Amino acid sequence: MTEITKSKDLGNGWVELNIGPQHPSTHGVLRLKVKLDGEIIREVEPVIGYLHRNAEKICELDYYCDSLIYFDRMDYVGAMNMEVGYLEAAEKLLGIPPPERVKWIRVIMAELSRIAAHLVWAGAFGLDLGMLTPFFYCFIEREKILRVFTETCGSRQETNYMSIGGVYQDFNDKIVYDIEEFIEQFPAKLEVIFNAYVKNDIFISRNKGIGILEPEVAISYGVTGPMLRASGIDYDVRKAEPYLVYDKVNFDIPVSYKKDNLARFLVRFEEMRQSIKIIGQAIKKIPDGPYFNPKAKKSLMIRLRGEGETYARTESPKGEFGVYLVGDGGVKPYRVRVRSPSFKNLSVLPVLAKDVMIADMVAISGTIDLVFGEVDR
Amino acid sequence: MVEILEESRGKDGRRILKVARENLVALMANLKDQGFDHLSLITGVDRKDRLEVVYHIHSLKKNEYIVVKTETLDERVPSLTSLYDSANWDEREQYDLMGIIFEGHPNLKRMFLPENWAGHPLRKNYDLLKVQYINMDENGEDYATFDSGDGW
Amino acid sequence: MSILLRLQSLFSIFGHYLSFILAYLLETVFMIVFVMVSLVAVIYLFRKYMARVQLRIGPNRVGKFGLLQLIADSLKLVGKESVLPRGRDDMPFRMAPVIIFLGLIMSFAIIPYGSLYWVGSLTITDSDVSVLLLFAALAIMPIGELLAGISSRNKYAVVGALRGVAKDISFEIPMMISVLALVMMASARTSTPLNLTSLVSVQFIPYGIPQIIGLGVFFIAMVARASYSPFDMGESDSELVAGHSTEYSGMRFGMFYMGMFGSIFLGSMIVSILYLGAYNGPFSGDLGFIYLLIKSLILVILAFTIWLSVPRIRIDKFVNLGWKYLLPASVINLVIAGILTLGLGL
Amino acid sequence: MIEVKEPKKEIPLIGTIKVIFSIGKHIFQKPVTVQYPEERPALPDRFRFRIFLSLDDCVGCTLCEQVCPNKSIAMQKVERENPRNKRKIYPDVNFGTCTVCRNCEEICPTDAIYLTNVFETSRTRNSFTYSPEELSMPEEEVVK
Repeated sequence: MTEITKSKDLGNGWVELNIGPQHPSTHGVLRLKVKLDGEIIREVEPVIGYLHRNAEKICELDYYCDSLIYFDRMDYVGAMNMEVGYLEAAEKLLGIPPPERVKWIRVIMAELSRIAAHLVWAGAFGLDLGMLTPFFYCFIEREKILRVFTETCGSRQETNYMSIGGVYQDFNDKIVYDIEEFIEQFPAKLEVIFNAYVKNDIFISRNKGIGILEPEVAISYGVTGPMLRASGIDYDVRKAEPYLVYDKVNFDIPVSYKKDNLARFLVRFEEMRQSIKIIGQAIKKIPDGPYFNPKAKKSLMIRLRGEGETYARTESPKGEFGVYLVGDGGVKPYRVRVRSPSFKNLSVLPVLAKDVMIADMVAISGTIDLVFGEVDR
Repeated sequence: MVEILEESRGKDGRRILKVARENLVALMANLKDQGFDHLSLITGVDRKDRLEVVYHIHSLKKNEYIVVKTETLDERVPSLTSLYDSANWDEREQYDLMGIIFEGHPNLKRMFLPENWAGHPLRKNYDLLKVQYINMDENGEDYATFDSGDGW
Repeated sequence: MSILLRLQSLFSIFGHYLSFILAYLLETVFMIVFVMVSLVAVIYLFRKYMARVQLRIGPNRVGKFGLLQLIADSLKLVGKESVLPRGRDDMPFRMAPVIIFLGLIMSFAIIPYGSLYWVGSLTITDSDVSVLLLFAALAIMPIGELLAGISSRNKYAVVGALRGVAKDISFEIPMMISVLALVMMASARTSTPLNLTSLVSVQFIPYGIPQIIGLGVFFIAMVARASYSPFDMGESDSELVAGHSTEYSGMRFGMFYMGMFGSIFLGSMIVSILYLGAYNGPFSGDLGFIYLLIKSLILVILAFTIWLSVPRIRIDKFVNLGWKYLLPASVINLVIAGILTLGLGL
Repeated sequence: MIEVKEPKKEIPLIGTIKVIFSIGKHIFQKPVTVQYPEERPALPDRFRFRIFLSLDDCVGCTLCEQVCPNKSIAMQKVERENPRNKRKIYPDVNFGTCTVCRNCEEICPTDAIYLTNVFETSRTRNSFTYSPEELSMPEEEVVK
């Protein structure tokens, strides 16, 4: 039996504690090296890389059309947004624009996927705070969206629905009907979940004024998405640099100036309502036409050659998702670089979780909305 | 004013500025004063004979986007951590996967991989056939080995 | 006629002393069986209720409606290896679950259960100071939690134990003050106000009605004693993994688990005895036990619903709540009880 | 741009009681659980999992092997009379790594390889790979 190593003495009575990588509230494999002064956290150092697969290298070794499944597995709760992000870059690089109908289909699928991703976050955030039940209501709703995905493309979560220059299968009447039915019944269910959170005194007291993120800090750390908007900056890639057909639909960007946990919570819920609004408009405006670009069908799939470099930005559920593609004229990309929003959002945690209690740090890391497939790639 | 070697437009219509490595920090400080407050992405590209480092910056207020490129032959590039906080993790990641040494970085450790991992995976000459195994030592820190024997 | 005397008369052929010894032994066995069965029932109820609130089905594979699920679970726990951490403090580590379970059983022994049709009174121990005994027995359980926390050499466990202690001292005083108000009210009517049986017998109207504040304070204290959400800071699973019971496995963990569910059942029983008139009701001579069971089950369900729908309160906010709100409220309650007793002669 | 407002402040405790009540009310709703082996939910039409290979149509062009992102498909030599497949090579599929991306179905020039909606393909740990003959059989006939 070996000697038990004594705990490192940090002086001033602090204790070093490892939270994670296997821990119920870290949403995967985040490891936080925490220095505790009693209950109060003095220093946090996130350690990541436990889910690292180096998707960028794998994409370099594959054809342009194959890389898509690795993007599915980055933000695996909102896979469609990742596909849109990659295809925005790849289609520009390869010079294969999608037909008009495909753009509308992609908008609908991306927004459905955004709702699905936010629902996962909403449920898991409740679990972080110790609220067991809303999690199930969120997942019941999410399951309806995944059912629509299954009907459209045959897979539930890692859909691989889109392909370069089009989508894999066309919409039919049943899918349109199902989506319409979903967006009709969803807002009422969303209100039930929303009220279950915000009417709760304890929920408010756990979140109001906790984890204040100043806008200057947020910009300097490259924070984007709902976290940035909750700090009072109305920046959304869908408005700032419209891709697909986001300039043809009418929606608002939710902004809050309160900068705390509750603001981030409210912004995400408002985003879900706005997504419903976008889907409602898009499903009516969908034009007829082909659902793929014939230049990228069948065996032409693997013969696409790209040269030069592109960078495409899209608004994923977590924030600004960017893909930087460099091609050297071959059938495989020369360099793929992914700007993952969760990665940047996580880097602000040491600032947010300084001098707060353990319980607050769990709530703060819950509002960052981490998905580790995307942080570690 | 900083000397810009080359200015062009990418396929997506973004402005690309190319500067020498020595002028990088000066140019970035200049751009930051002009309102480009958001360092979005740092990318290292292995061009086989040289390493290219690409910085994507944009301005939230003016909604403009600029790509800044610089090149290095000896893997060394000045760090931007003094200007942007977001450079911290990005530079660590590029050091980890690409082997670019950012001079002046306060905490240049590997981001994803264990500290003693051999090689930098995104280099074009990285040997994919050499399998490395990750183990955990007494203190909970990871380390990489080439033999699979003592894994848990 | 209590259950003890009945058993004693059954064994009377063995002589006076031996028959009493046998009767006590058999009674203890009865009680432990009752505690275990009610624990299993409460856990089953909880799982089924939680599942239905969350729109699931719940256990339904083992036995009809999953009734045997808990038997299977406990068999699994017994059969599991109990892993002992290397750096533990051995004696307290092994004792802690036993202490918790012992405190639970002792508290169950003191409760007056009322009477059932032909069995007569089911009360096990009758003492003139059973209120004091009950709260003394209740105070044993936190010791087990504390021992478990500091002996298992785990930082999560230590923080959990510290939280547990901070929680305990912040609600015990308001709880005892509200009990004091009860005893004060009862002392006007009975000469032995510290006896639980006479405390129940003087509740012509349940004390929960004149002492609604006391009822609230006491119920919150009982939920906190059982470390149920929102007051489960000591073993909050999303922050401290499992708090003081992090390092436990096998049947030792099962004891903690049973202690948790047992104490919510116990707490509901105590609340219904002290405030809701326990076994009082029409035909209480025949159905008293049933009334007690129904009242405490309603409270248990209420506690479950609170667990399922409320997030965890932060420890410093709970300490605030205890000292700034519960303590003044219980003092106000005491004053009201005094006015009611002395001024109105209720 | 819209600014999200903080929710209306409730009287302390009343809001919490409302929440407890609204969540407790769910007990009267029907559970959504589908108990899988006994009751089977209706699968959507386009649901796909198991890869099926028509040996007669396969021309051995190896396109599916090239396009498979995980290298789950490898070509195997099979002694079989097929005038269109001169090289006598057919794909086998490792279902342990297959991600059901459907690229092979998309690229196949003769539609020889396609996906079916069979999904109960449990196998032991070391035999995820289906040989070309096994791929061409219905799932029930495959020896696991």
